[in-house]
Amino acid sequence: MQKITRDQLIEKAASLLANGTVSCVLGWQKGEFDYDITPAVFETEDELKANFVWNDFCGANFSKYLVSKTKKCEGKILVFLKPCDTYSFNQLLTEHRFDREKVYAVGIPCEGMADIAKVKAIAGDGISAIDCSGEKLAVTTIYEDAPVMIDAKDVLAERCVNCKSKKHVAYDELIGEDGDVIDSARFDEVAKIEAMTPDERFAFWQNELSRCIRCNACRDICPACTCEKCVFGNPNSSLENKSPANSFEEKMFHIIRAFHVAGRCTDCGECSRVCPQHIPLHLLNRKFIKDIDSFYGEYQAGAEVGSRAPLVNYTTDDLEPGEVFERGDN
Amino acid sequence: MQRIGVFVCWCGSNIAGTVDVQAVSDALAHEPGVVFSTNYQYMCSQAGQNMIKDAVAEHKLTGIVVCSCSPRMHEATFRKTAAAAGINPYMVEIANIREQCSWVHKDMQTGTEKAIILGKAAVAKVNLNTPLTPGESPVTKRALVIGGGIAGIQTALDIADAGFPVDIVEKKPTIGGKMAQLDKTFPTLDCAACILTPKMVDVAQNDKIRIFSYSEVTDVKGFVGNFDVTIKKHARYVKEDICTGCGACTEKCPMKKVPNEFNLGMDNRSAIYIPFAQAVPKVATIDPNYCNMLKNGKCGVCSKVCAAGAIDYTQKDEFIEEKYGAIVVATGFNPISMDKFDEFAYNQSKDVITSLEFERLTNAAGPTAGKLLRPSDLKHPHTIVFVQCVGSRCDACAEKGKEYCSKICCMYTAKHAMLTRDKYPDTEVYVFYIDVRTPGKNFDEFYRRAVEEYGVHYIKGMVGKVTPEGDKLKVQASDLLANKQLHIDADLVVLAAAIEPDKSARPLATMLTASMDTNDFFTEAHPKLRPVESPTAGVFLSGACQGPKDIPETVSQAGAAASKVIGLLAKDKLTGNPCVASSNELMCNGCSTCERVCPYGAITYENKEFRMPDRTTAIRRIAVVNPAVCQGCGCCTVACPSGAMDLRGFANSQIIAEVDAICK
Amino acid sequence: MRKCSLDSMNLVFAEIAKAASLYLPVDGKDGKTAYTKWEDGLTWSNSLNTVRGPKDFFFPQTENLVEFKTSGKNIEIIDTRSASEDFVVFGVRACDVKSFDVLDRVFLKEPTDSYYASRRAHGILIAAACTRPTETCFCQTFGIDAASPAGDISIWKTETEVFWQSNTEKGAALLEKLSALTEECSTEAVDAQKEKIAATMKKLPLADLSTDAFGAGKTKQYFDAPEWKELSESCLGCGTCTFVCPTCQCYDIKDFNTGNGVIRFRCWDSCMYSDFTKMSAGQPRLTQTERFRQRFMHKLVYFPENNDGMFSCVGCGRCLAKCPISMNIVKVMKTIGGKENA
Amino acid sequence: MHNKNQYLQEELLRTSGVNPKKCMRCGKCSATCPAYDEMEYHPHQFVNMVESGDIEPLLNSKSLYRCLSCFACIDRCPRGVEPAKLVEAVRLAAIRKQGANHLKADDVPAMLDDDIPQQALVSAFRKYAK
Amino acid sequence: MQVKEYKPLIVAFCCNWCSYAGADLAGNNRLNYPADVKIIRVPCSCRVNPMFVLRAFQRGADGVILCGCHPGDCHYTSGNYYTRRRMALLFSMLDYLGIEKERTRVEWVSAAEGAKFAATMNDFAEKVAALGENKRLEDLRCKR
Repeated sequence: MQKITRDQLIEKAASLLANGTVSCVLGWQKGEFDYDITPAVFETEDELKANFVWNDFCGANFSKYLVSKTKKCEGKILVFLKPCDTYSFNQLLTEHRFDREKVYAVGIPCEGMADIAKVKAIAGDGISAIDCSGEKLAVTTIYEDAPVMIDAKDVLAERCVNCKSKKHVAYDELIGEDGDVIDSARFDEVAKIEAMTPDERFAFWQNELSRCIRCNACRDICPACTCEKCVFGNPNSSLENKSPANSFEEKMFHIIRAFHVAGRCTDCGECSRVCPQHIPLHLLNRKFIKDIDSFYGEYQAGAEVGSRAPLVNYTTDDLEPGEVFERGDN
Repeated sequence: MQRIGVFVCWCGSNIAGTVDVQAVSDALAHEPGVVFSTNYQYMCSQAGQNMIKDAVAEHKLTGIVVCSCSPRMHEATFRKTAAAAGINPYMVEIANIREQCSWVHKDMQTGTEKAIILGKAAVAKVNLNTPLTPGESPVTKRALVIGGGIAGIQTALDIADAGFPVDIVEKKPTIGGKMAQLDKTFPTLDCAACILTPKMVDVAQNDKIRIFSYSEVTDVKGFVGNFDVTIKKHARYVKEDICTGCGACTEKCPMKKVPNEFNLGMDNRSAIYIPFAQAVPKVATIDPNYCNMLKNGKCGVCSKVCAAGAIDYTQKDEFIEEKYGAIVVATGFNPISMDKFDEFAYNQSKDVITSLEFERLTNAAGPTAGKLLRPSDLKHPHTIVFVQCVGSRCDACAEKGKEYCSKICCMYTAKHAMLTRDKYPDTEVYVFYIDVRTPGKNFDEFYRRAVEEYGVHYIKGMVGKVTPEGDKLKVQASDLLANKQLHIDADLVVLAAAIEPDKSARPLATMLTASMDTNDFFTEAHPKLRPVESPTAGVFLSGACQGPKDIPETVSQAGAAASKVIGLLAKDKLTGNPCVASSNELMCNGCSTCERVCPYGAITYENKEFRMPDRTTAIRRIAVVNPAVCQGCGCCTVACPSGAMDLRGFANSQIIAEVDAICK
Repeated sequence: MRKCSLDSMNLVFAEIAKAASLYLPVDGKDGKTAYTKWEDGLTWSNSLNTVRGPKDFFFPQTENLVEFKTSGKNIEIIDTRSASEDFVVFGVRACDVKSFDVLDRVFLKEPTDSYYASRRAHGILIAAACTRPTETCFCQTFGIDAASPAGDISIWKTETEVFWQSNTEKGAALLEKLSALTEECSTEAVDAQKEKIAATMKKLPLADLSTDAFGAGKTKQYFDAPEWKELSESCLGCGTCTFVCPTCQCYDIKDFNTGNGVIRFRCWDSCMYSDFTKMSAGQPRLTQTERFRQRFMHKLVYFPENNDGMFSCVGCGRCLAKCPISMNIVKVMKTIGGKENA
Repeated sequence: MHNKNQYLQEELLRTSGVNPKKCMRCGKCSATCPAYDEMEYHPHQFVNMVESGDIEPLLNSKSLYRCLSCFACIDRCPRGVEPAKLVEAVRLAAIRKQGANHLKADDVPAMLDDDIPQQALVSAFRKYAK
Repeated sequence: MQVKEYKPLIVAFCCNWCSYAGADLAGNNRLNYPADVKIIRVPCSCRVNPMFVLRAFQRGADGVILCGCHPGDCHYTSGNYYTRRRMALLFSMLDYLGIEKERTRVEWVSAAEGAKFAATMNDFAEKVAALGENKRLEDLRCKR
């Protein structure tokens, strides 16, 4: 259950629309079911009342939409930002990807979002309703008469299980209480893979990446991937391809994708969330984050606007590429 | 499609000895784009070059591959040949089949196979080469020197001597800098003023040199050859062109209790003042913090006594915009603050002084008219303790001083000790040192004379504590060689304070996009080979702003910087390296990543209107590379996430073509 | 109708695999189901459907068409095709079976796509009825009966048994081979299951979704609908919906330079991509709104227009489950089509 | 140079966290030390001797107990070497040896004096006995 | 079928100012190293895009080595510092994906270090040869 209610958010949005502070609202729109929520632009209070939702399935991060929406929208845009969204927000500002003046950011607390796949694993298929308003999720299916009660903790999305921060690093206004940066165990899985033998690692990734269908969802959802023209879609880049023809291209795509966001990735976890093939893409990004933290000192992309990302920075006594492996052997 | 000619050189037997040159030229003849392929004994000879020229004409070649020695050897030669043959010199690629093939492989088959592959890579690259034309930019034939100390003065004089106009910007009311405050100079002991003031006068009288004193640089735009600089001239409330420097105003000024910064606060001056007798420009300046007229409108004495009518209480700060072709940074140094070293009681006793203050105490124009008297009671000191390395060579984590050696302290301390003993033989002089560093012409001899002829007590060890007690300073120190702790009742303690770059250097470096090290010294373009140039083209370094230096070193570096400036200003146009980065504006995100890694500040941003896919227009921020500033390292091309940035002459597609050809 | 016990399925699979490659839905380590080549011990998944449809077996994501070898300035053209092997895809759901009707219309129409045709000739579909459809299912919207799937053979699974019925000659031939492992039986159990499934289908949240508003001749009516903009507002332009769709059939033909020659291959393309059908004059659909509209207009209007009213959506619900921003054909049908009904 | 006390040396460096190699032999620690005259080995010698492995004489020297731990040397050292921590480490190494307490309980009554604050006694115990 | 002797293919990216000159010096001094090493000249090691490294492996390279000026000596002042970070992260990632770490290397070779260049190439070629063919990052289409 989220601590902030839908009504509070609608009230806030409506008042900002009414007093002219903003001209539109980026928010979550209800879907066919209770979990398939779509990001949408709302322009009136009536629209908000009719279609705006806020529940445990509002995972979508709006930051990236600001890049295009701020160029199109006349007035200011109201955007609701969960703590993890604020990091992406700042990172985009660091890269001058949108005009801060055109955004009114309202920070909202987040208790973690639910993963519908986990819900289905418990409640089964044929979900007809999910009620997130109580202590537990009440999931009704067409096959059972009584709703299945699920503890929200048991169906938290992977990225929320390993939530790195409940603190908002950017906002104009905050609803509810701000939290703290959390000492999460998010690198444990990376460490587990690092501890494998090279053969095991190779087999692990070969198996994961072989499922890639190159739908580009990971790239297109990524708030760090905002290139005007992506190298993978640019025929002159020598990387362009519409589908992975073999395992080399699968690896190539994912190495380059992760490398391009290395030092810029805020670890929001959207890539893994949207992957239709459930490839744990965040484990590639986190590998870079973990390496950066251990080689060059802790760095959280988006923690502050204007910070110098590790790959556009250096110190004269950085470790040598060869030393990377010596450390690993210890 | 290119029409490529391949020319395989035998280099006598240097190549032909281990590479079957005929096989190489035959093999390469079948490569895509190749229309002509041949080999010859010495491709770089006149005959060889003519062969290329003839082939260009006969086969209408658009590109040339020469398989020969290292491009570091003859790339320039063959580019000239191409130009002479009427094709763009950048359509030439060299396959290095001598240094990297025939000379390192013994076997004919191996060498030939590799030579063919290297040749194929060169052909693959040329297929993608495009004609490149170096950009040209005009040069504004005027130099700016920031800082009017000995470094700036020398640089300005040398540049002016070559016939180019120079402006000096000095933030104090007079030029002269630290050297003007010194008494004698080591190791020859000539008087600083005697050798400096003639140079100051030269500057004042040189019609090529303008002095902006009491001024600061507030903005720098542009690039090498074309800097636009804004200079802020602080209001001195005296019309510079009218003031005769007679000094009547300074005598009559009723406000006489202003600490005299020239004498480091050891005496006072008036609110309207001329820093010292030989000041250049010799004009008065009103200190607005002390002048009663400026503060509360009551007084006006100076205006009344000024026969020339130079006083103008309504003067405002003035901003001057000027164009320059080159900028020399000569911002100099300052002794560090002694506040953190309370063990030496600098803030507790007037008789603990820094070496620069000691200079003023022994200077004939100083507060004591050259008599060595202690500041507290103006008595002659009989025991003087000099402490070396105060704040120099400190550990970074100690956070008190500087990590580096300040370089000049050993010598000036020896000078001070020697002069004291010379003038006042009744004085006991102790110098506490860690090491005595005297690398310089006649430096060690000088130090030995202080010990051997003048009887200065050099003690290996440090002073741990200075405690003022009555009219004495109790100095507690260790004598490491005797393994004793010494207690000396001193009359005067002189601290050899570390020196640091002037505080104005950091903001200036930002304006100039010139890089600095962690100590705020300017970084040179190459520590050994380009010591007076900043990595930012058109910015040069003179004097202690680059690192601690004594006067001879400063002057020689000043001259070196001047010669670099003259070399630049002597050109009418700057021809750039055409192999520079360029950004595809359609793909650029404007994310500033490239700007952050560019060591030259060659990348700026502009907002440009674009037609969007949905037929609307939008303003987008895009990177623009200044080809005159870019040096072509290519760092930005890899940093650029979208691949908008590419490097001419070493484009992504070209390098990939080489990779492909090699791996084929 | 024939039947066999559920326990004997491993023997049945072994028998099928003797003569052809057998692919069936298997649960992976990550809990997701995917078609996997059968080997001894692999078991048929209980889950409703695979993440990706069986489209790949007939129309793979990438497929080499022809190869060119260069030596010096000579080019040699090599047909790299090898004869397709026989294969059986087991456990295909009714919606996915129907998708081949759509694909056949595209690829088997003159000029026939010989690559696809060859695979169709060599492939056998064994279709399984859906006992537990889920909320994203809407095959009934397109007149598909999840209880009676088409295919070369239809099967029904109960708690203990599997019932078999052949629909085609190919199917009958295969079933013949399994005669030792199956026995003739009545249709009673299957009829009961069909009824139960029909009842379940009525309870599905999308049971009422109708195609009435769509079909041939609706182009003008919907093309300029203002709702497209709002629907496509949050579309990322990724290819997830097209790549999980069993009926999407667009592909691109590209050349790959291997260094020694060129491989000409085709690979799936997505109309959601900004470089889809990019030609020398550029992309005909410049904005995501246009591309978004194209995808749904194609499925709901253009395709029926050219194919006797057949919609090129089979209601499998994969795009509903997989769209990163949860925009999908159902929302489009309700919004665009809802207007007409209102 | 062969260093027979390598183990002890490493132990001292580890417990003190001091890197004696940073010392530039300026002697400011000894210059600043208020207990200098009481000492046989002075602070700079501690640093030097530990670095060269000449530790035995230090362990047996009364100098160990003359250091007041006033930390003046730490404060003044330009190189951040922290000699007092090294002295402390050597002192610990000495008193950790069996029966090597510098201050024994039996000796205390003789030292008692009305002017000695109880606190001083307790802290002396803490410092000189295990 | 005749088994061809396995020869590794090594691509060496050398910066123009130090390492390429170092390679030239190795040649001047007639210091041998395997012909399997093929050098590509780049202005600075920081010009080497991770994409080039992957491309080389795709096209059949068995090892890729980058050579640049020693840290602090970069002709462009800071290029090799960026190279150092980029390649440290890239190599670590390749290792993470189970690709043999001995196939990639960064070495600083100055213009005066002809001997070091030759020794480095000998050593690297030997280590790569010991690993055998690059199987984990190969593109079968590009095999002859």
